[in-house]
Amino acid sequence: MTAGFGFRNVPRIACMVVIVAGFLSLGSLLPDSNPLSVSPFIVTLVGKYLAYAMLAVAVDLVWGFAGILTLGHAAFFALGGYAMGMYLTREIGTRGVYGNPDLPDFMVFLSWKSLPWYWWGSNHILMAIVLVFLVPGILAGLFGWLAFRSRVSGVYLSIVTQALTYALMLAFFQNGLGFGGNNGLTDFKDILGFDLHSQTTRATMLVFSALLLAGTMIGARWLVSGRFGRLLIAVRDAESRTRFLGYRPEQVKLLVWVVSAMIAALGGALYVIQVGIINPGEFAPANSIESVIWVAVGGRGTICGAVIGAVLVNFGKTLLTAWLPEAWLYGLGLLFILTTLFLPEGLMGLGHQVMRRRAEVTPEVTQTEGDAES
Amino acid sequence: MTDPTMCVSRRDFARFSLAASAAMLVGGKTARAAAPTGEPIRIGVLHSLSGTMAISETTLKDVILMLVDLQNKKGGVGGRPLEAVVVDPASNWPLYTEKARQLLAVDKVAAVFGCWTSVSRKAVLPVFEELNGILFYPVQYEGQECSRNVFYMGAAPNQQAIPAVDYLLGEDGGSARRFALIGTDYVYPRTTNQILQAYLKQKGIADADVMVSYMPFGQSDWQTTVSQIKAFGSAGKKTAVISTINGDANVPFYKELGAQGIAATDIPVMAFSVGEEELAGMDTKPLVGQLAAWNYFESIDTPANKAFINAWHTFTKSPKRVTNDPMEAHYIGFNLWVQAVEKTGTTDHDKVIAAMVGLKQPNLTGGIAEVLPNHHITKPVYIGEIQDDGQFNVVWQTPQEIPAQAWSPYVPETRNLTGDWRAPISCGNYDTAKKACLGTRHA
Amino acid sequence: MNASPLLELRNVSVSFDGFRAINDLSLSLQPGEMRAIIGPNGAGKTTMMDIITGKTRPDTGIVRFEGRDLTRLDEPAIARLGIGRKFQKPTVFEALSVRDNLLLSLKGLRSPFSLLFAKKTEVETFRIRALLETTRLAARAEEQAGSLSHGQKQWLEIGMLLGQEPQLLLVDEPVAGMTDAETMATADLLRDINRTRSVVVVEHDMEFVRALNVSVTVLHEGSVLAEGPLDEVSADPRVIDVYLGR
Amino acid sequence: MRDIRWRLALATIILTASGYMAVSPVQAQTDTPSAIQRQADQPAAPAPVVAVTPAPDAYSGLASTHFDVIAASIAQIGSQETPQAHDTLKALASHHLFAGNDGHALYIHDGDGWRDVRTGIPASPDPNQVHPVRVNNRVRLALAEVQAGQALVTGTPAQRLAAASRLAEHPDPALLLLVDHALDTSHDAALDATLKRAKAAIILSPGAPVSNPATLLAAVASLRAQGGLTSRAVLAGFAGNETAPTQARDAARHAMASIDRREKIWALGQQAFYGLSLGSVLLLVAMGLAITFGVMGVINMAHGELVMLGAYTTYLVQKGVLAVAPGLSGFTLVLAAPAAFVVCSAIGVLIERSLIRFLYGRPLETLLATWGLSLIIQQAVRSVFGSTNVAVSTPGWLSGAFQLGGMTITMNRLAIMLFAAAVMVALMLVLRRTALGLEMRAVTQNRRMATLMGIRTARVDALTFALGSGVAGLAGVAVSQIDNVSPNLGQGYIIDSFLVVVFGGVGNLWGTLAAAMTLGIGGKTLEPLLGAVSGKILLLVLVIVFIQRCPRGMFPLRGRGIES
Repeated sequence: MTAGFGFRNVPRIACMVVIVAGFLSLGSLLPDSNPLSVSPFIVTLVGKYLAYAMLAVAVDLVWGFAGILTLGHAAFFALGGYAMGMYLTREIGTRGVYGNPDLPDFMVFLSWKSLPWYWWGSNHILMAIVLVFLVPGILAGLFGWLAFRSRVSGVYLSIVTQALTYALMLAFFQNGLGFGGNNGLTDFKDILGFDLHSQTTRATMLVFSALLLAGTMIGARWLVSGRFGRLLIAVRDAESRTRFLGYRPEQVKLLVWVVSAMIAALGGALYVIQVGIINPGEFAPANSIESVIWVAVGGRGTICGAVIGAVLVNFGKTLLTAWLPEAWLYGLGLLFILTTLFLPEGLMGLGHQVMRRRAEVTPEVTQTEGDAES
Repeated sequence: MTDPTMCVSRRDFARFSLAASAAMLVGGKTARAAAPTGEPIRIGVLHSLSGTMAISETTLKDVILMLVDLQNKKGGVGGRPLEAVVVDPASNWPLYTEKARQLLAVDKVAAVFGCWTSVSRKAVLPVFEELNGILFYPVQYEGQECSRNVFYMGAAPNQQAIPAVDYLLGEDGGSARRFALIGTDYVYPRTTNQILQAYLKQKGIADADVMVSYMPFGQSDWQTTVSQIKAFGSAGKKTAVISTINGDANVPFYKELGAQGIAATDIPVMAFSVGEEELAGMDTKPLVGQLAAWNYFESIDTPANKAFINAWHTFTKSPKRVTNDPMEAHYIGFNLWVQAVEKTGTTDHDKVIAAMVGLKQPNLTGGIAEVLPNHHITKPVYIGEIQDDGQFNVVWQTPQEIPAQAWSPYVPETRNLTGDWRAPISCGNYDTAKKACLGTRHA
Repeated sequence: MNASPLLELRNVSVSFDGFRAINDLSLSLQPGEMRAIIGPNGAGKTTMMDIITGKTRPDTGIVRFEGRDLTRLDEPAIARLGIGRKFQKPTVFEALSVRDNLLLSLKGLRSPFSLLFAKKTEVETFRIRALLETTRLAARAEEQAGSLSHGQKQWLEIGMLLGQEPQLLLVDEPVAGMTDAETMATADLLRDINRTRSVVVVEHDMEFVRALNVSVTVLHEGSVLAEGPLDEVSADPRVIDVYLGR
Repeated sequence: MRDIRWRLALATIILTASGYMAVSPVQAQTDTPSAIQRQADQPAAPAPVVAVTPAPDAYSGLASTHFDVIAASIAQIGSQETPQAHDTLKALASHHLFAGNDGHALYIHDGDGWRDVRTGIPASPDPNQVHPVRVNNRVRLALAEVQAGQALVTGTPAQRLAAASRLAEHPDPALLLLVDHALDTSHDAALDATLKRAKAAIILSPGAPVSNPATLLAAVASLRAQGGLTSRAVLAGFAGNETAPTQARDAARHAMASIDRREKIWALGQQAFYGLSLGSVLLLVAMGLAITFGVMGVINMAHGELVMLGAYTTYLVQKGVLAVAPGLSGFTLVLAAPAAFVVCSAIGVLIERSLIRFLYGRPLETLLATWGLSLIIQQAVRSVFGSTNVAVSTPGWLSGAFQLGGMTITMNRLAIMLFAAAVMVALMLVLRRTALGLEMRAVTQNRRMATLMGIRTARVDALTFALGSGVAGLAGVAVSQIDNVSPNLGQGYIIDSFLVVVFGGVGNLWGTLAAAMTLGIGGKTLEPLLGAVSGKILLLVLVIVFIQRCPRGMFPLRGRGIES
């Protein structure tokens, strides 16, 4: 399964992501009259998809390769988003409706007099980048250390991750927490002095996201393909066996878990920049479940599948919510059911099957893949 | 790249993205054919049809479809038919952003009617300002906002909350001297309560006689809160509850009130988010006498309202569908926009925005809604008591329409702010003391 | 005098929900010794292995390996001390190739960070080749372990055990499901291994135990019933009682 | 306290009119003439269309648009012991009283005919020229007072007792005379005690005639002994009255403290009740999941939707009963429970046969498929019933509350607790005592062996899932009594249900019970201390930490067979 089809093609798909993003960005800078011109709407849309794809890669890392079904990964995504959102909020400066140079609008209106301590340094992009990785990393580390050490696994772990993101959602909904309550952070103006609403910034951000996604994909592939990756598979399939070989599976899982959380957080940061809003709704357990579904649709344990699943499902959602605003949930629900029933290995598995069928007619392919399921 | 095992060929991918772009350009579903000839004018409908907000917003989508239908039967706008583009932002705030952008950039709609929650409005605000769109927002809200691209057709706090408190303080409302402010923890209740606390203080109510409590969204277990209200009411002073509980959570709240036997004659509850639509899901017998403050009630007997209700029943083919305040707000907003387009003879956003201020539209319940320079409107305020048939009986109303204050004089930070989108000020948050526009101003 | 024993269990007891799985069990194993453990179902054989390898913690009693207290260590720590275990049901990493299974078992790198940047060394390649020979799996080295036959999986697991280079091997029913020829070959392999390492074998198959030709411990209801050469033990009336039932 | 004066007058009038007036208290007498004068001076003055109308009388105030005038008029009419006054007030209470727009004419319109109030002669007013008499809380209060006053004097013993209790809860100084009078004529011990309570409350209420300190102290002592929040409210009002004697006010303060102490203890019991009732709701919604998820291992994300369908079934049954046999409307819930069970079981079988059975052994994929299913069910319900709430009514015997000492026990919550217990017991019996239960356990513990023993596993799977779904439907019936019935209903419960099952230990119904009650009571204990949100967050964190310590929940299944 690891040597599967979506996995081997990671570098190719990664390149493709960058190339497509590059074309779209260039196209969006062309005048409308040009036949190759791309609507700016598509640029922000694809930017959002890529951020989601990053989250999907993160989910795939822990679910596909370490066997941890997470129902709470959107929490790390959202935390990364908030860390970036804090920086973008500070960048607004005096351009908020109250014109307060120090306090974001929502604090002014709650009659806060000064910034709470955890906003310290949030006006520096470097601090933002550090926070994007550090906060979800530490939370994931703490959570994972406790959970894996005491061998919480299977559905127990899934439900606990769900409880985690649910608790965070409730916390962030509170206005008293200092992150804007239900409204979250929004109405951003600049990033590093560049106007977020300008087409050039948008196009650049898209290419930047694509590059980061491609890098993440290749990095993830590297992580799971070496000897560490083999151990990861071993832990996924027979965790207790690895213990008797002298390995500590909790360490292995913890490492992947934290890395995955950071990838999700990076996705969240890119998301906020391109979508322009972050609020507690991102912590909703439904979002985490959806991210798992993207991976399942694309194909678990293939990295490529995660990216393709995330983009396709979200693209479908965009289309259906516009075409069939009253019936699109039927389509989406049916998609999930049909995928699990008929494509247990996702779209990548479908590709795999097609290839195998083709391989049967082409004699030079000697290697036969064993069936992972016994 | 000749490897036969490649998952998707580059050509396929290109085709896919082309299909994507094409699909984008086609845009959203268009609703019902139009009678008048000429190039149709598209208007966007941005209301959640699924998810948690569908319960409130689906009706508003139907209202706009009805208004479009009626307008087209009257010959459209300036001889051109209207066409509603309906999308579903699925109660997901970032999806509102995406859909707003789609409506403005891809469907190129002349105006958008949409949003319910404050957060959805805040989410789309930057998009409307960036792409210079027009949004008609139909729901009562917390104020403290004044965007050039938004027309606020719902009540500002001074058009709902303050008159409601006045009523409770007065003899007809029971001369309440103790207030429990119960709300859902989000920006509308927070702001409204902040304003009300300042107002109550000014009216001589001691801090100890005001209790503030916030509950999470979708709270379904109100036992503790209701018993706290009962205990709070046992201090020997007439007590009233001011509820800013968000739509969904109201049903279990009222069910608990009824179960614990709190009658409106003992501790009246004044709600700002409970309308006919919410009551439709409840058995209102235990709630008779509980109060709500709105700018419209279905029960108000005027010819215009009767006609509107009839049209609504005909359109929905259901004589049971109720009407409510945000529906009237859409009615007003839609007609104001039609007026503006007909007056300017164009759908050009800048011209329409400029033409809006000063336009007048009769309310369904009598009186006139006038668009103010701060893009809010004048509104009458009604206080209704819940009846056992699920309707409200108006027990008090303002003698004339009240102009909206976008910025509350009871919040220290906004005491001096005013919004005026006419030249030469042309600013949503103009500081009258400093004589300066805070934040960005429209060129 | 005997040198200090390699493995020593003294007065070990453990119970689950009131059921005494191991009851005051004492057992010791000298360095280089091979011991067969037999006993009816539920005698506590697997639980004893669980206690030695750290999977189950005894309620009372002492467990020592080379004088070290094992009751305070967890499975990986005990494995790193040099105790290898083969399970009753063969457990190999089915999604990995035979070669990768062996690679993971090789003594050496154990921390996840060191694995991240590990390169396969010449020595490792050589060791794996040797193990493939020993377990007669060289021809299937690149196949997924899941596609092996039951007997081959047993052998692969023994190969993985050898890759760990343990001082003590705990082998739980190694010949279950094997043909007679495979069984005898396995007995040969274990005797071969025993030349350099100590071995504890749990087995039902008396032919196999006889072929091993080592002293036997009979477990019954969680404690030692009899100990000694197989012929002697199998003549013991108590043992006959236990096996035939009264 | 302008109101008080005319109400005092009212009391005098009632007594005089009824021929009961024995002594005329000085205090009342002094105010009476002017008060009556004022009444008379106020003939629907603000009514805008005052044409040449007949002379205003006690009734014309009802036609006013001003609530104070209407309330005053009610008081006046209440003092007239005539059948037409009685009819008028009755018509007002049942919305049958209409007023002419001229500010004078009054008609009763019950059934199809119109009748003039003053003459009783059938009339035919122009429907556009009349409006229902305006009613608000103030008018309702005045009406209730008058009716209580009348009942106290002329009612049956039961009515008198009810009126006295009402007075004890809503002390009204204007009715002091009536209470005194009733006390003189009362020979019933229960009524006597209630009247004394009412009198004590009235003496201490604002606007009451001045009493001597000893009377006041006795009243304070009486209320102190009585306890409860109403007494506390009266005492608090009295303690804040600066014109009252200091000694009595101090006593009132002490009495309040004493009541507060008692209330605090009762509050613990109350909190336990709230906790148990929240726990029962959690238990109900989690029990079905404990079967489908706990026993079968199916991660059924559509569980909440099954609960929702149960609630909608209740709605349909209510609607059906109202249409077919309105007489049975009190028993709709009794009918709805089996209906919901059957409907949801049937849907459960459908889901199992068409979806779940292809996914056994792949628990995580059941999660994805059932999530898709939950979206479809939600949207289907939205298409059929609309996205707004539907009204499920609470039958009379389930509404309201009763006092248990200082605790308020709400009927609907109590019913849900009993219902949850009954479902739990029934489920236990099914699992332990029936062939199906035995087969179910056999199949979950060793499917292969069960097949070999001749158990039709496919049938058992379908029935098990049906049972779990049916129980979810039952939960829906209960939830419809306390929550919104909307397509979103299920979403609100799914996370909590999973948490309960996992916290309790998968596959163990006792664990589910313990977890539900722990979460319920824990939540309700933390809520007043930390607030609802923080309390819930803390509870979630505690559960997370707990599961780290005990990775298999509170009551893990143990033994050799359970492998990680």
